[in-house]
Amino acid sequence: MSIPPGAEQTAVAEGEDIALEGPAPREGKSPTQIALERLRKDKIAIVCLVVITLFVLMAIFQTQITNIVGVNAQPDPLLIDPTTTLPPFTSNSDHPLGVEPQTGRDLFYMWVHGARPSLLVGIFAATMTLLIGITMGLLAGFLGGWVDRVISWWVDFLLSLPFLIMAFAIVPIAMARFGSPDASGFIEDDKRALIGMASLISILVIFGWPSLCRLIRGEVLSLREREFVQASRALGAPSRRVLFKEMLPNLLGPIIVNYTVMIPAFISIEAGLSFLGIGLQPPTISWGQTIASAQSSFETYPIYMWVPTISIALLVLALSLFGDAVSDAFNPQTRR
Amino acid sequence: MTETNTTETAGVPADEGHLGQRGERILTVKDLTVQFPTADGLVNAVNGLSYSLDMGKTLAIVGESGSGKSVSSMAVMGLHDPQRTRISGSIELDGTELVGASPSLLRRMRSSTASMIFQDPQSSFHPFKKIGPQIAEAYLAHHKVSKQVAMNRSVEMLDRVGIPNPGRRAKQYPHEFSGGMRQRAMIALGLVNDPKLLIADEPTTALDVTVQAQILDLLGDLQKEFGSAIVLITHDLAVVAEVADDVMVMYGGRAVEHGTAHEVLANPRHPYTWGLLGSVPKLSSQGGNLRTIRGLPPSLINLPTGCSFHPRCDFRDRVGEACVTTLPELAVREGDTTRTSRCHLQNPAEIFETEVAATLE
Amino acid sequence: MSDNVNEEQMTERGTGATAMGAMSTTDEPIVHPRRDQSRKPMLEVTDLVKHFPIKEYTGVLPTKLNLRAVDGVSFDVAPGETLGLVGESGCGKTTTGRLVTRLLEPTSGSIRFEGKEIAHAKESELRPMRRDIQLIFQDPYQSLNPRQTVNTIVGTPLEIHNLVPKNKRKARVQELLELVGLNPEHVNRYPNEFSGGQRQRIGIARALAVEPRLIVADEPVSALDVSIQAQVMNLLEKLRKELNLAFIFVAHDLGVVRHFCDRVAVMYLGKIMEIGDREDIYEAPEHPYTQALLSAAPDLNVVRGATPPERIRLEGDVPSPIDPPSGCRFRTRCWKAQDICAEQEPVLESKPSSKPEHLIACHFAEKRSDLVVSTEDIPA
Amino acid sequence: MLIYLSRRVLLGVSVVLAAIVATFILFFVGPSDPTTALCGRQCTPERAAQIEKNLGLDKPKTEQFTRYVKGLVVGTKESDGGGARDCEAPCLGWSYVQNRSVTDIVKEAFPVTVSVVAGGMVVYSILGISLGVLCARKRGKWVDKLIVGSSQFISAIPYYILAVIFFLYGMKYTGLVPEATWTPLTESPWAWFIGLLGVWLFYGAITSTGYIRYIRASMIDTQAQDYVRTARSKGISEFDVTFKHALRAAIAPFVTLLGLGVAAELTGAIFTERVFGLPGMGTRTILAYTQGDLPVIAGIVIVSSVLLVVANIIVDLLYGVVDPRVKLS
Amino acid sequence: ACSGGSEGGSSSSTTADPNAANNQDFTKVPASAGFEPDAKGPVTVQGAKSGGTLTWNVNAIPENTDPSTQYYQDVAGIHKLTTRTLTSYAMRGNKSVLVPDLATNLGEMSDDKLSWKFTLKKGIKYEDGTPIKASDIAYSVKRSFAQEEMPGGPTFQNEYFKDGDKYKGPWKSGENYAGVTADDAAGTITFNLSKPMQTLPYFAAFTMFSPVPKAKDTKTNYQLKWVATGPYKIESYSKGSKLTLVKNTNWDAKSDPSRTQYPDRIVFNFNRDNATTAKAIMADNGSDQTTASYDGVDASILQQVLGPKKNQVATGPSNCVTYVTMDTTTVPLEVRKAIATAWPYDQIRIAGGLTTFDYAPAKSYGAPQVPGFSFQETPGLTGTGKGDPAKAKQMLQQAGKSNFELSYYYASDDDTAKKVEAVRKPLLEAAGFKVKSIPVAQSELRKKRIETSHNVNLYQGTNGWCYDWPGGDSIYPPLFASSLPVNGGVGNIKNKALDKEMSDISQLPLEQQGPKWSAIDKRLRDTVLPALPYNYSKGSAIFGSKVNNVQIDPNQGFPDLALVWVG
Ligand SMILES: Nc1ncnc2c1ncn2[C@@H]1O[C@H](COP(=O)(O)OP(=O)(O)OP(=O)(O)O)[C@@H](O)[C@H]1O
Ligand SMILES: Nc1ncnc2c1ncn2[C@@H]1O[C@H](COP(=O)(O)OP(=O)(O)OP(=O)(O)O)[C@@H](O)[C@H]1O
Ligand SMILES: [Mg+2]
Ligand SMILES: [Mg+2]
Repeated sequence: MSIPPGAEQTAVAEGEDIALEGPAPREGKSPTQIALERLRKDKIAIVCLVVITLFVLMAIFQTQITNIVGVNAQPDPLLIDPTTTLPPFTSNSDHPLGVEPQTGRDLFYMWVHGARPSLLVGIFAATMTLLIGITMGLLAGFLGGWVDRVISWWVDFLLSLPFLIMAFAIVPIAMARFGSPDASGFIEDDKRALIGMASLISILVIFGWPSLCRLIRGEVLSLREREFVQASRALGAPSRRVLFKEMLPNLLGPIIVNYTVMIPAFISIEAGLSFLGIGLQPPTISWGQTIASAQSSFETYPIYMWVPTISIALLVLALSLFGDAVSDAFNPQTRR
Repeated sequence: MTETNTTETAGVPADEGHLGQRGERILTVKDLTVQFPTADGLVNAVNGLSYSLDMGKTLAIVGESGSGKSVSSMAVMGLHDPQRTRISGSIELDGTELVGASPSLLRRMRSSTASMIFQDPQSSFHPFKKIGPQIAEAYLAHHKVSKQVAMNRSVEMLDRVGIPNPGRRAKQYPHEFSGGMRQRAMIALGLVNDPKLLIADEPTTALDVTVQAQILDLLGDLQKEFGSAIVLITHDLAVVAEVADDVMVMYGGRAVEHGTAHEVLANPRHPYTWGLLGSVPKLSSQGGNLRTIRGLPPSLINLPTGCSFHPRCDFRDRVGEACVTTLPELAVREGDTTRTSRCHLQNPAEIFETEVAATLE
Repeated sequence: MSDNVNEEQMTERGTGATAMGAMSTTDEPIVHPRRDQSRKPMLEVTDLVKHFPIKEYTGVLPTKLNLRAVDGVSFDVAPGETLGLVGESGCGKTTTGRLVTRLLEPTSGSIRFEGKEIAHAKESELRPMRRDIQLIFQDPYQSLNPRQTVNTIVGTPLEIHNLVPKNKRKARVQELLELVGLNPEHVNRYPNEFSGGQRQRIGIARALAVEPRLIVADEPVSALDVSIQAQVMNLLEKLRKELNLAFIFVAHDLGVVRHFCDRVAVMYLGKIMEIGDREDIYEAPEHPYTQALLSAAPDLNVVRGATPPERIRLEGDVPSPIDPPSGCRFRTRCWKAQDICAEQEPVLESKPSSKPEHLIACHFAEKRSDLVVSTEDIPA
Repeated sequence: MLIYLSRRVLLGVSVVLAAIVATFILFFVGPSDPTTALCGRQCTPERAAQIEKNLGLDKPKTEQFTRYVKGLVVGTKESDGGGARDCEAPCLGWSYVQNRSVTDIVKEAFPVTVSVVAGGMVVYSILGISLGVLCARKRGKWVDKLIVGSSQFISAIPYYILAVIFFLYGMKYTGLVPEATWTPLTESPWAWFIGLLGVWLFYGAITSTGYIRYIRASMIDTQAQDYVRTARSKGISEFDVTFKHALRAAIAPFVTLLGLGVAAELTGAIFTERVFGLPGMGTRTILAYTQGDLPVIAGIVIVSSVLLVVANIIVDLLYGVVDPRVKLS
Repeated sequence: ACSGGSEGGSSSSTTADPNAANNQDFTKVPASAGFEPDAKGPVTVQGAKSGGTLTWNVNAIPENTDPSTQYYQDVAGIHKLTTRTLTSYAMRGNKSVLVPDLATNLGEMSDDKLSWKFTLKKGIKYEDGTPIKASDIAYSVKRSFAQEEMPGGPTFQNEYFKDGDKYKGPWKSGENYAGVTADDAAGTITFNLSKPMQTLPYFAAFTMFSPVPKAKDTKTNYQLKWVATGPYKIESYSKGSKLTLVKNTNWDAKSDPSRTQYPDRIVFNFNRDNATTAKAIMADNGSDQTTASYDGVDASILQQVLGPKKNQVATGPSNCVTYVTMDTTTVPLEVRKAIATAWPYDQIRIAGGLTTFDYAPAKSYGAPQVPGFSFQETPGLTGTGKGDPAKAKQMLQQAGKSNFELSYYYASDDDTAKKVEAVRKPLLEAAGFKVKSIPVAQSELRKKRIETSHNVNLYQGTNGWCYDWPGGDSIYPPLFASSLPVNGGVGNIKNKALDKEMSDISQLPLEQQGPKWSAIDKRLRDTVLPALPYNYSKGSAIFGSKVNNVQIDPNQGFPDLALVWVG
């Protein structure tokens, strides 16, 4: 059996077609293009994107930037006034953002080089969290049964552990376990920095995925009952397809929102952990660490703290606003 | 096991109201215009609507989805957010002008003078609150009585609308009610303050036929008892045929035809009404194609010029330019006495008789 | 012609676009197969049961209860035939539809499609059957994935069953859209950019994409406005004629069912109360429930002077499907009920007074002619 | 309901048990050495060995674990051999540094953290709800934009920076808010209240920024619901419509959020306690961390887990109260 | 007692004249004096007013406040308010002298030097009015042996007291202990020793030599509610957060030569952030006017205390000296000398945020204020300067030790330590060393530093030492004796001859010891160089404008809390 092409003519000829009189067709533009177009028209989104891009560029080209400006990592305590332990200047031609109290390190250098770890932590951890959270959530919600029970139990379990306190326990242990230090506990700087970052990211991921998983699971449970999912099952779509082609796109909203909330949240958490002394490991320079050590002198030498603080605030704000804009743009329902 | 073959005519109730003067004018709507400013432009939901209603009468408003039935009725209840709505014209309810009235006046009128029953009883009750208190709340808003008295009143009302075991039911949540019972409770809520006007916005659309019949009977009984006026909004012309005195057909925010139920449904004058009637698959008919109205409902932001129905009208070529340029008046046409319609056609009655009526059989 | 067509369909399946030309020339009038003894059913459903296990916590221990959504339903559908399913809300219409399309697995009973038992088939075994039986849903918006374009929605079945090579897929989607009367240029639009009627057409196009033989339409028009409802009904009617589709048509609007269906089954609390040809059900209903249902439906003709039917008011609510009444399920609301109704469950059988293919499950089945609006005395 | 509760409790117990195992593995099997901390400033190897023996750390890990769990259930006694000190059940171990039972330490710290979080919760619930409702009602107006915008901005600044600034400028320099001090509620309710008021206000205000947007969104959602229209059609006051009807429904998702939030906030109180110098579980943790006092951290982890599990059960039950449609099964 | 060695920060406080101690070179003005055996009470402070509430907001948290196990300056400082001991320190100008407190004199040593006898003053009462007994003091001392139950206290008693290594305290070994005997009737208490202890009168100022009424002993919980004999008693104590003291009416001012009782109430808030506390005190609003902190001077308020607020800070010498230890077994002497040449004192101090409120440059291992100390400088060990990398490089080359690897630990979770490391490493590298610096958590650091495996060669062992009493026997043997590798000692020295010499000096009468210890100090510096003397630590306190008479006790490096008044 097949459908006779003649039928189309009949349909149109019968004059009961309502579609042909609808709004002018918008042929040729893919959904993504349309979304991008909407984004392009969103002024706030553009500003946010510019901010994010600038920071990302800064993180990528950190060495080039500091070379051009002509600052380096070398500390110079002799720049500091020993009676106050503060630099006697805020900004000069050699040090556009001043120098760090006590050590005399160039703050511009620290600012530029502090961006990468912050962004890396945020993006890596958020991405991993997202992948694990979504996979687990989809599996739990879709397969149900014991898979659901096992995953949900883990979610409950991990959510019942106090995250920050666990961080206190895990970071040093990770350092000792995976750092493979020599007898004296020595680990090369590069490796140490890497392990430090990896363990921080792991903690963020381990404690981050459960809530996302819970959210996704809930959404999947309700989506599973939606008629369009039933429809695709009726068409004989295999589970994988139902999961990834039918459900996942509908989770895009919460996922984008979560992603763009998570990145800044993780950046902030890194800063917070640094405040508590368990952030990234030296010699890594990060905004969080700078803020943590600057917070006591924010009155006497404000630039020290406010530059990274405002950077984080800006980045966080830009990311979350941009996230809102993106999920809006990709949501056909909010389209005009 | 109940023997219930009660047979009676569910239609115009007998003339024996005891609440309010029968025939007294309760509602006069004049030149009502309701507009919503939105990001896309001004939505002209209702454009110069006029009608009136007497006590003890039932007016049915029919029309396509989006034709302004609900919006105009909500305006009568003063339920539009004044910050997001522009209303002009006049609504006189029981002698009081409502357009531009203060919020407190509107509040006093709501439920006590006019009350409204909404389409979907499931979503119209607060899901987290018990039915009884929800009804009592309306009573309390207009009577200085204790909570207990109000609760008793709400139980009484539930009993009145035929909910068995009303005392216990009043303490249950909406989701514990069946669809039909929820709609009964909705009616109880509508009547708790003995309003003179009851607006029922698609009260049975969500229900199946047997329950629908129960509800319509109930409304008829209650009207008989209280003599109140009812505005019944519905899509179902068969329902209209059975219960309404008058019918107003709306299209694009305007009334296109207004008359008694018999006049409008048996001898409609407007091509839109013809289309509407043609679309209904009748119990007594079978097979074959249904008549349809081609095209899409009009955009309320850019209403078609002239007669709003002209882009979809099959009879437009018999009139010519006027359909596109001039908005026909809602007026009494040649050969009619009281009924009004809004069409440029010279001889609608004839066209109906000769061309349309046959297709409706 | 039904049998021939079957053979033909079998051989031509899956050849896609090329085969289309052949059918288009078939301009013969389509004869609706009526129930007759020679009729060979395409779908046979026997004693179909679906119980949903429910846990109720009344005391300390949970009681495991069964919600008997469908409780022993038998019917069959011949190729090209339309069976209407009517009944009160919650009586198991949707569940029956889902069982037939095997979105649910029946608790017991048999579903044979073209002789093949599919009641408990595995998902992989169902795959070929999925092409033959399709589903159209009540809510056109709910049933379309809001995040997919029409192209994806309608193209999905083509892809799943690999019906059309990838490069021709879009063209085929556009053909299908034209077939259901949609502008083929709208392929990149999202469902929310369409009106209700248009959305339902998309759903229909998707169902048609796999070239099914049987469509289960679960209240396909109840969410639509009357004028749009008419458009969709006409479309379905057209497709039925042109493609010789069989339908199981679920609806609660008796007018719509009468308009569209060859045969009608009346359900009450998970059981079929009465089943028969359209005329039998509408003009000579014998089951009290059917009678009540018909009498409750308002009729437009009243206004044209028809005598309003004698209305049967049913009191009370439908009993719970968890604990249905013994014997005849309708007895609690039936005015004819006697002791036997509580003790003995009536069999669905043809009565002496009825036609042989008109089956009624009632101890006191009886014709009542006064229930239908008589159109005779309407003045012309 | 009862069944639901018992199943939920059972699940909670399994989670807590797992938390205990995890904690034990993390803290006591990992590379840590309590003896130095305990040994004091004139530590000799012999003394260290003695202490290790006293603590039972020379025993196999499984035995240590059994003892730990036993301590939790029935307590430990010096005569048990392993246990260094008498420690009544539930014994969370013995602080290496403070030479006290961890249970005692937690008992002191627990009310502080709970007071901070609970009081803060009251503040941010009130603030979040009232501002969220205000924004929803005035949506698109400048009040709405101002509140939403500034809450976005505030939540972008690291919390502890704000805390330090508030502590100095709000409490110390200007005395606008009473200084943060801890007095047990049992000792003097007034002092307890006054001492924590500033902390609650600050912590509540900052935390509310997250909730304002949620409440706003769900209020906008519920305001458009049919039942709100019904409520209005009853002729009740706009205040009742907003708070008794629209908000009543908007509050349901908020309860779930609170449940998830409690988890974050209990540990997030670390920052609050640290900056305002309150002797709660967070401060204890930091201190124990710098001192290498692992039993204290472990004890706090376990207590927090119990707390979180309980909090989540309460939220679940509460959800059933808030939304009667939810059948707890 | 305490071994500090923190890179920066500070510990604690002295004189009525705040400027006297600033930038002061202690080597020139010894701030200490010896005994004042006939000191009498009461103590009065000129112009002092009674009443008010004095608040101490501090970062440090007293770990254990049991008088029998007290070993820390802050706890000792607090106990000074509540707990009277056999002897105690009293401020005289900016010197601190040892005076008899509960005892009538500073003890009588028997001829064989193996027992000391103290006689109690009459009529001294506990806070509840019951009289104290000699046996209560004996009981307290016995408690101090119960180190398994209550670890962490001083252990001199184990070493010096008769059978001190065997007695395990009253709970494990019973109350009969020959090392301590008391005669309640006569009001005497006698300590029997296993070896002579010339400095026992100093030791008797430890709080373990205070009375503990056995009836009120709650063992490990006694630390939460101890019975007062001093001018103040506990009103409430929430461990780790707050201690409130109120006047003890049963305290007799006339019998007390070292304490006053001015404020009505003294509140200690522990675990307060340094920087915020400091800022608040400088802001000097409301209750902060009567608030003080003995946490030293936070960098953020330096400008203020150097300028307009200089009357709100007190600084004075402390009993602590810090070092940069070098492992003498793995680092050759030439290299140690090269390190001394290269050492960038100034830069490291700046990076550590050290100011003149925290230190004076150290030139010796012992603190200069020890009575009898006579100071002689070693060339090149001035404790100041930027270091001479070029010369150090050259020295290394000459010794054939170019690129000698220096390895050490530092705290990776301590901001100051990180800053110091950021500065120190490149500077040492610039001087031709290969640097292997190993970040560890603070909690690990102590353990790492005292481990005996010698995996690293710098900063190992004791990097700072605070003497327990102003006597050389409390400094040199703990640091340099091979027999007593307390906390790893300094420089890992194993020298039997030196051990013998030090033990001999300890037996000498006190007045003869000073010069001998000074000679050892100099000899070690000149010929062994196990460590670079780094800082003479100072104690500092800041306080609100209504806090008066904050004096830093140079023997504690901590303000004498019993002298402060508000108003
Ligand atoms: N608050 C509003 N803002 C903007 N447009 C609105 C608003 N309320 C209603 N409308 C629009 O006004 C038009 C008329 O709506 P109304 O609800 O009166 O239609 P109706 O005739 O009741 O239709 P239905 O049969 O579907 O209930 C619709 O197009 C609707 O979209
Ligand atoms: N997944 C399920 N779990 C439990 N009960 C169910 C489930 N699906 C349906 N039911 C119950 O089975 C009964 C029949 O439901 P079904 O949806 O088939 O009715 P219906 O005839 O389609 O009703 P409607 O006209 O309202 O669509 C109802 O009581 C319903 O509550
Ligand atoms: Mg409407
Ligand atoms: Mg259904």
